[in-house]
Amino acid sequence: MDLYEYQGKELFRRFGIPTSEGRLALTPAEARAAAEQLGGQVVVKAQVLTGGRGKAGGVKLADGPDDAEQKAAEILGLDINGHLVRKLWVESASEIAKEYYLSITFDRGEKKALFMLTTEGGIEIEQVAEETPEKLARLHVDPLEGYQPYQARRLIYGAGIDNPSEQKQLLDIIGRLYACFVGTDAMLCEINPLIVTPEGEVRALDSKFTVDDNALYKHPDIAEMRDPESVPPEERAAREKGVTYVKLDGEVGILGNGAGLVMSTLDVITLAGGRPANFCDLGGGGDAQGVVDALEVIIADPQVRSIFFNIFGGITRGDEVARGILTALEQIGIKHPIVVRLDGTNAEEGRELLAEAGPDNLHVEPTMLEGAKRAVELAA
Amino acid sequence: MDLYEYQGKELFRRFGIPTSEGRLALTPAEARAAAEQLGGQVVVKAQVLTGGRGKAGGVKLADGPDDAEQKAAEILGLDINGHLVRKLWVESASEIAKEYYLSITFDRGEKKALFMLTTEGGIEIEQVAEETPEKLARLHVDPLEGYQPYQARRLIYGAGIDNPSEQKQLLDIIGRLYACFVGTDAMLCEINPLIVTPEGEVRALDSKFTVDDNALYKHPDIAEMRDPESVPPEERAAREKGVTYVKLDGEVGILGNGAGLVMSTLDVITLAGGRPANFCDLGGGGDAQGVVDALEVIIADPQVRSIFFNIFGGITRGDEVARGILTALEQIGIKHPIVVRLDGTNAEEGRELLAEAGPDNLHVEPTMLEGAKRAVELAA
Amino acid sequence: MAIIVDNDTKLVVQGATGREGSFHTLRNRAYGTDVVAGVTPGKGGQDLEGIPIFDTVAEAVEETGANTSMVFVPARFAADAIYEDVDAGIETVICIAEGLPAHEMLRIFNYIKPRGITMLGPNCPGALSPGKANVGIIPAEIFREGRIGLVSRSGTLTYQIGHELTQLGLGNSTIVGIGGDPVVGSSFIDVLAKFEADEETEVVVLVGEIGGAEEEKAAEFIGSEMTKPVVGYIAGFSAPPGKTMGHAGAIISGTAGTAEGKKEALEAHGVRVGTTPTEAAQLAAEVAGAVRA
Amino acid sequence: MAIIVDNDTKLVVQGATGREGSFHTLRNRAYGTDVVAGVTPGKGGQDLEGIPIFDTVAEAVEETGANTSMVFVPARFAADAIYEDVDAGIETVICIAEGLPAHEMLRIFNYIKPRGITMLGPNCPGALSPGKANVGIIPAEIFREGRIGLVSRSGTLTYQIGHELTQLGLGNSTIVGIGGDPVVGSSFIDVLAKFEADEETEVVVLVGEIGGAEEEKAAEFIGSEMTKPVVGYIAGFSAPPGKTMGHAGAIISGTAGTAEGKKEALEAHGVRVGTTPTEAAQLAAEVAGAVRA
Repeated sequence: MDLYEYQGKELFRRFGIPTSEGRLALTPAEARAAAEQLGGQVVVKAQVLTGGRGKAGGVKLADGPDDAEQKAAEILGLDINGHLVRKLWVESASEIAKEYYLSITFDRGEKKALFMLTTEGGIEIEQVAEETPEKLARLHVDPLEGYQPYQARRLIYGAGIDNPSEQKQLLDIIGRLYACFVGTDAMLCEINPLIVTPEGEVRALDSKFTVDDNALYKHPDIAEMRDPESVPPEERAAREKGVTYVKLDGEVGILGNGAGLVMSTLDVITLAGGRPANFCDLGGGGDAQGVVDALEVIIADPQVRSIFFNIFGGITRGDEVARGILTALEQIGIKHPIVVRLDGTNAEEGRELLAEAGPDNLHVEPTMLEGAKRAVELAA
Repeated sequence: MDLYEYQGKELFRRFGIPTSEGRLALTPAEARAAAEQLGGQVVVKAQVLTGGRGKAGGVKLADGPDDAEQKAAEILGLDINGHLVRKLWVESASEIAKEYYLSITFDRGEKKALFMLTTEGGIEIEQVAEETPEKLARLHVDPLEGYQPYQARRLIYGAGIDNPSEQKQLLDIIGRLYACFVGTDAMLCEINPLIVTPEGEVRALDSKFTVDDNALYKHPDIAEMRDPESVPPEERAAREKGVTYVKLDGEVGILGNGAGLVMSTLDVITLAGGRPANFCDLGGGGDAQGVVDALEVIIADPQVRSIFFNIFGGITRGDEVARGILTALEQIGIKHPIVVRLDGTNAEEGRELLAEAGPDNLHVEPTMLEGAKRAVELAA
Repeated sequence: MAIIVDNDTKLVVQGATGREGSFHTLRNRAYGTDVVAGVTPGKGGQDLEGIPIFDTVAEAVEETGANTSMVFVPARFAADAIYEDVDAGIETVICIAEGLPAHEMLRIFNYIKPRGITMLGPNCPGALSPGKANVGIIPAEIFREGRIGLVSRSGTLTYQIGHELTQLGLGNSTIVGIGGDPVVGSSFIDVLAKFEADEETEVVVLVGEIGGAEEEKAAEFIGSEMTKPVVGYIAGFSAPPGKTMGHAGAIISGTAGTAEGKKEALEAHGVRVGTTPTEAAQLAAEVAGAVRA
Repeated sequence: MAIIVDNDTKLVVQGATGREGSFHTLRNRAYGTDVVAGVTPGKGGQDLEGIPIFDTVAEAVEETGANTSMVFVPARFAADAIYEDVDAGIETVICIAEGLPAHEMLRIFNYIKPRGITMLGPNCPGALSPGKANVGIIPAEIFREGRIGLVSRSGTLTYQIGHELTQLGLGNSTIVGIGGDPVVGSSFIDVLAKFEADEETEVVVLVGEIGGAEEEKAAEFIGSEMTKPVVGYIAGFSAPPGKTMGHAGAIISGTAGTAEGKKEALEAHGVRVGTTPTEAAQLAAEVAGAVRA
């Protein structure tokens, strides 16, 4: 689960990582009130779960309450990479002497956490990694060893930070960031920029924060931070029903079990000359209700012209899926042509059930390739 | 550092391990007040850092405030294995259906923590280990793995505890005891007995708790629990001066550097026909003040007739020790015959200094054996 | 031979008495797997159609000599179950459970690695050595014995490829699902190394998908360490760019994780890559034919 | 050969710029040890009489090829220093620092063990291979080269025995202080195994003391695994019963930890035990003579 800047900063503060003072604002009036409370110059920042908000005009400096209200009005409602701005973070403006970058994330290959620190903050870190890799200090942390102060020293000296006061503050911040990463079951904690003020104070000016969905049950307070409106409505509807759904731009609705098989199905549809309308994974389920839920989400997309049902049973049983399909068709009366391909556990029984009881718009095909071809034809 | 029962129970409570309610009492009047506050039957328990207080009459049941006051008067001032009773723990009396034993400690050989659980509590655990070892469930915990619930299950099933409610409570208590052990840097957390009440409630009725001296700096609250009066006054004086001193029963005062060498010196004195008056380890030091401090502690023992100074320099330098001895003799004007044996780093210089400037009661010997013989002769 | 599971496998199932657990335990046994024990705390002394149930894995190992565990408990109890296996001396852990917190799995991985434990999953379909043993949820009836090793990150996609191979008359030495979670116990490389050492395996089919850099690493390994031919399949050529883990992800792996990139990496090390499961199976058939020739 | 430290030792000293640290660093170098670097955060770029100082061990290893570290920092920083060594690829860690919290050392021990790191201490005098290298605080001038391996839990007692051996004209292959703390990096057995494998060592002297069960375990190991003769010395025959760790301690070890008990255990496995350092040295001389004869 991705967190907004203001949520990530709240977690940073809980672990003692210094941030600027700020207020959440949902309207220009709230932004004005926030600026009044904070006093002085403020920065009005769009809260969106995507990058590039600066270039898109989502971050503006305001001289005072009037200005903050006006800037808020300009930013609210912006579309930033497909994300509608509905929330603002109004924060005391910081003077910036230097911009550093600090993050910790999972290195799935090494199976260790990875710290990265560079004095080249404020810009895209990929650019630093590519153009001046020697300026990017990296260090893996073995989870059994845990955080040890030498790790911070290696990062600090490795990044070439030689100001003793900055070293001291960074040593503290790096230790706290590790505690935050582990303590919140985060997958990523990124501070870019980590600024140094003209007075020499080191502070997090932004946050990018991802928490492990599988660990949210340990952190009900973080789980509550989820903003259901941050995802497109059709995906939200699917998620509420326990279905993994991503809308795409084609005509062939796709339903399968297992992410790998569904991805493969998209490829096969494309190779057959069609365009997938969506990615939709039933997961390990496949009972009637799961099929109904998934079909409802898929046919809500007006672009869909045919549906390809590609099931290979393992933990999912073919006869159950067949019953699910039949029940679903009865319940929601779909008119779309539906192509079904069924293999694996109890597939024979499933195919028989469909052949016996299936309506006219249901086409059973023996292989994935043939099923895909048929679905593409039917969508034409 | 060993903790009193009441201190260990305070730490247990902090980690959520159930104990009975109680009050500390230093006088019979306080014991009465405690009994009044607690109501009902109470147990008056001597707080001493040694075992066997039950047999020594240090634990008595009292029917009410009057009785508690009287029992307190009987117990206060008792000598239990050389420990004077100065404190009492007055606790609500518990009805006991079963007595279990649970502990966690360091297994220095395996280099892992070791849990032990048996339903044969209330008695000396050594006896259980010897007579019915099959009833003593043991389990090592790898510190990198940390506590995992299966460990508690293995202990519970291993000890043959099959009551589901007890299993559930024990699962919780075992997890909390591990957290307590690690969270307080304990060397031992022992609950004997861990009782089951007639109502089926599991609760710690006693505590034996040892905290790692080297980790006390992390736990200032626990460090404050140290009771300086719990150790003999001469050892206390030595400890305040940073000298490790244990009083023994002989005539030859012994001073050396390093526990192994001092122990070896005791052996050699004994083999030479003498009786060591003490164990005294200067540690890595050996400067003048350290020597003065140690000598003051040693000669405070009226039984001491001669002193054997056995130094082998490593980190300790012979010339510094020699200067320390000379300064000390000047400062405190010891009359006892002193035998000095000096070897190792800068020993030559040290021996020369002593030969030049040493008073008449100072005898320099070339080897440990000869030094020991001389010291024994001089004590005769 | 075969790898990971075979005739020497003596299986204990953690969570054998649950609904899904008991279904697959019995299915694995029906296939011929030597299922020696189940473990459900509090049910020690009972049995599941003749399979003795114990309270702890340690007891199960002591009483039955179990050497392999299948973890079928809910995710919240899976870490505990895996540590229990290691502690009890289990050598191979196959974790079907999915949804373990990633930090827990990170600690488990680093704990078991130096201890020489073989682990598949979490979130994996298990391993099947046709004719010998099936541990997990792979539908064994669609596979037959043979000399093609199959390793995959994806469950159902594995079945699909295996099915295509069977249609072409080919069989498998072992089918291995390594699992789809961010941190899993065995990487492609770990499994490839086992196939390389396995006498029964002549050709390996590697089934990857978009994301991460495991396929690229596997390609390097194949190029430098493997003598046996490998055929690849990658899913996700037409997938939309997925959600990324902030900005740090791509830097770590040094790859964009696209299907095209993975295909190129594999081909650069001599691996032929199919663009559909059918094509991948046909390539495997060709290569297997060449090996035989 | 010799063990643990020798002519291949390239030493980095953590805490080389402190008062005691610099004294012993220079003393070790003066003896002939190849002291390649010191580490003191914030002093990188400086030097200690020609020994370059670095901010981190990783830099020191990269720049100088250091393979052994001596830890001379205060106890509170020692755990960090040891992990830093392991992370930087140091193979041998000799921790002179004493007073590490036991739980920290327990974690360190279990972390380094499967990683193949050799560690002495904490609270140890180090290791000296006469004529080759001295790492630690052992006064090298009292030892001479020879074929007797010496291993001890106690610092000054080690010097005493070594001194007695020298008086008898005998020398040492390596003198090893394993350290006196509750949890140390190497046990008697670890060091005995190294001596057994060392071509230069003909006889081993084991110096133990009351408490714990390490000597008893060593006795078993000597009986079953060692071909070289071992002579023992135990201190503490006349020591008063020490403070025990509650009641659990004795059960764990299954021994009372007395000097008498340890002597008997050693003798039961053919180890002759002296009752004074002098006697132990004489026994070693006899045994060494017999080996030569």
